Amino acid sequence: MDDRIIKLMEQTGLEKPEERIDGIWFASQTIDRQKLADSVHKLELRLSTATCLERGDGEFDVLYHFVHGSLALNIRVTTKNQHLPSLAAFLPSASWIEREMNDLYAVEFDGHPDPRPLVRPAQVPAGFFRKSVAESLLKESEAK
Amino acid sequence: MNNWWINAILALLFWPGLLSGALFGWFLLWMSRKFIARLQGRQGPPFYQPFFDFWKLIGKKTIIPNGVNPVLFYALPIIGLISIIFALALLPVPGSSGISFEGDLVLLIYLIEMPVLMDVIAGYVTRSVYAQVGATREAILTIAYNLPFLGALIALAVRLHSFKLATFAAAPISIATILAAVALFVALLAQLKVNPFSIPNAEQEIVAGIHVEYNGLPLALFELTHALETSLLVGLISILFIGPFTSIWMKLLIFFVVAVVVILLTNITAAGTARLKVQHAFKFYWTWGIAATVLVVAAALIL
Amino acid sequence: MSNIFSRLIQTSRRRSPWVYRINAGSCNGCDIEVAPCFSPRYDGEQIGAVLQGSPKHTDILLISGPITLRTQEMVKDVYQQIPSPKAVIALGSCPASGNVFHGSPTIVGSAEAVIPVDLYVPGCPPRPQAILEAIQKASVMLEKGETRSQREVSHE
Amino acid sequence: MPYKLPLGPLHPAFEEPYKLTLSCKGEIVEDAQVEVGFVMRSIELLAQRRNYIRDLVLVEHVCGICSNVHASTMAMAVEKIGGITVPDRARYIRTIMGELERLHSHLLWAGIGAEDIGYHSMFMEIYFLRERVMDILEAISGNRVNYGMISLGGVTRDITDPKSILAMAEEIKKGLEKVVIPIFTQDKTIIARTKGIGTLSKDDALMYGTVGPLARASGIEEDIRESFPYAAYDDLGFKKVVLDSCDVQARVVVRALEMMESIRLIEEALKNLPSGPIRPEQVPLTIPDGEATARSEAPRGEVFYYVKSNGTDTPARVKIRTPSFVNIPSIRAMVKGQYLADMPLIQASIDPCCSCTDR
Repeated sequence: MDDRIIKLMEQTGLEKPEERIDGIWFASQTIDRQKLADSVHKLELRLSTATCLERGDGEFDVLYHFVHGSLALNIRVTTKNQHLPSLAAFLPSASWIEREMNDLYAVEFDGHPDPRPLVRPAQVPAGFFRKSVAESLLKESEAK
Repeated sequence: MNNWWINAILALLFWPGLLSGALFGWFLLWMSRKFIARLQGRQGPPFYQPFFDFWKLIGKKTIIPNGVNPVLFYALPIIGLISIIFALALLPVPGSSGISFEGDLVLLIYLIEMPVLMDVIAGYVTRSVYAQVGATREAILTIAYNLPFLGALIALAVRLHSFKLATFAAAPISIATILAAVALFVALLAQLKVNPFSIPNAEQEIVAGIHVEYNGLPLALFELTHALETSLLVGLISILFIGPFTSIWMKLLIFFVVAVVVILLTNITAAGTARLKVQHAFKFYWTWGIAATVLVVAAALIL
Repeated sequence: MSNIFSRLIQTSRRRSPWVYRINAGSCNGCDIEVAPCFSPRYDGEQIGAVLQGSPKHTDILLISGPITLRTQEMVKDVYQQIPSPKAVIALGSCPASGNVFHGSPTIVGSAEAVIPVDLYVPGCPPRPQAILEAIQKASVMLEKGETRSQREVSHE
Repeated sequence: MPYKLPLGPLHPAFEEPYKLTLSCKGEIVEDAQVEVGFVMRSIELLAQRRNYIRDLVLVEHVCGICSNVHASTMAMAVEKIGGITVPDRARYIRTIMGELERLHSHLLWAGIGAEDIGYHSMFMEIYFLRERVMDILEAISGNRVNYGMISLGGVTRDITDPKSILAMAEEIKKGLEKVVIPIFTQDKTIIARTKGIGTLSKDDALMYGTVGPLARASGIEEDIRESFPYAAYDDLGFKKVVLDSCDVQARVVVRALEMMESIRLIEEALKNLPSGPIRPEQVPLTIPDGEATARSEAPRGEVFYYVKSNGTDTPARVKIRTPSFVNIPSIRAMVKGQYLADMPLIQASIDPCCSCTDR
């Protein structure tokens, strides 16, 4: 395994890596955002983006995708009451990504320095990508 | 006495005033566009283009922007237009029946500045931030390009011991006149707002510059003023070269040829350059402008 | 005399179409086909067409994209800023039907619902030739007084 | 007196609606606020309701300029989940399309950049050359924009006559060498307008997570075509272009040199085009359970796709991260202390694409 992954595991306490064809995958509930931000900055890993997935039980999985060259690192965290500690407070490049997730899935990021809507038009409610909201919106707009 | 009035009206309205000035200006503007298009491998507009652009604007409804005094909105282009018509009437083109008196050069310089002043005021009163930035830039550029412009005219006046334009037109061609023509040409680039000195109209940052809020009839009047300004400023260079010829047809021919050459040179410069920033343009005029002025004055006094 | 003038103004409307372009949520496809209309191969200046930077100087409005909710008001606003007579050309399939974005909750999906459209240019995206042809057709409509802005005024 | 100058959302310097609010003092810009989201069409949501075949067409409309790379990256992610192998010939054709797209996109950008500094003649020269690239794209795909070339597991159309395409590519190469490269790298007015303008330091570039030519002009050595090759880049060999002067001029030069590399790749791929099928005989309509990420290098930088499948013919989640999404925020780091007259050029130098950013 890549040295950088081993270093990252030492610095942040991530464990049980899963190696797949498209990179390394981690799952963690307790990862410290500041440590993660410091560590990826040292290792020159860029935050590519984060994906929000609906779990079906009212909570959401958020996948943080980090990349550097051929290295791709994915960290999965799960929301609690649709809340997550913000990574943007320590890593500026996460700012827009978290604002967008808040627009689309209404996941709240605690401690975000600039929590305004990014892409959502005022006419639709926050979290309009959620299945329940999207279904009704889509029916409405398809009926037009 | 009667005759004087008729002549003045003829000069104002027909030759070299409104009618011929507009036609000549439109022709020069069309030639600019066509020439640049050909340099860029395009076909370019048909020759009647500026004419139809003007009439189309006349036929459009005018929207006065909110919070702008309508009287001022119309008055600015009209004052600019009238001053430029009077300035044209002073121009001693061959065959002009116009008004000529000692000191008409001073009046001409004043009248030339009027449309620029109106432009700057128009930029400020239309309450658009783009127009205001454009107006500031134009004001700064005016200070810059007037240096070689006034320098050349004053040097010629000193040399010929006269502030009468007719004397300029009758003077023989000398090194001083040629240098003065060059200095006037350098100023002309900024006066016509072509590249590299098109910064007051820089579409990419301040949309359409000073005239961004203008539309319909007042915009058409501004465009007409621009056409008249073009024929006046180019004509001012041309008259420096008609002195040695006696036949009026020869004078007309030379006048016309010099005007066309000046416009072509302007457009070769414009097509081959990018737009300079205000501070670059200012620096250009204060270094090269001073150099040109000193040279013209020296030539006028010594040679 | 007034007859000659109105005839002159009508002709000049055909000869001098000034164009303004709005991207109302398009994928850029239509917009990158507008720029070549004014480049050497197609050269719209031949028919007097010029791209303008301010809606106040415009005769013909080109609109592309399915009109997103956030651009809706901007489009209305720009249309109102254009002094009449004016023509509106909807570029491509998006302003006509929403195209592949049909059903999205964040688009209006029809230019007609926002402003009166005079001409539709089909294609995803239309070719530069088609865009130039539309500009020419629209300028003929302006000459004959057939655009919706002109007809609706005369009905009043 | 400090004042606020709003640029956009509709502005002649912008191809697309986005808003840049500049705080200025005289002609000096002190700060900038970026506002996006005007082009939000909810493509991700629509993709989660349509099957994979329709999705490939849909994601092409994420961006009309780099449509091909979106379709091919989406296909790459789905192929990873479904274990579909792409035939050699298809890999080569995908590479050719990708590089042609880069050529046309960089030329488009160069034209707009020239317009932004008021250099109309250069705009015309560049657009004249760009039409030649459009000719090739039209000859291969039948369309000038939105090519519809990518299918799951391969491509939809074959290159039947590589020789004639090669001849056209030769012409473009000459045009690049004679016109575009000298103007980009040597023209005095261009250098005067670009050198030392809009600096983005390597640290800032890393902090904002910038990608593509913007990052490579700030000394970040990252190009997925080299570090994580896909399609046929491994076979063809690839050299990235990295500069470290960090200003607008560096971005101009990086793009210019990249175009030369693109044309070399196109020629190489056309000469060595392998024979064989262009797509598998049978492409499954349903994709098994799973998730995958895919990355590729679009003209503006790295495109990232995440696709999750739940065993049906419709993806459960499609996440699209476009290069402009990370590049646009970095405008803020570039504008401080710059002249207002340089603003159009600075914002254009990152080649912002709003329909990508908002989706």
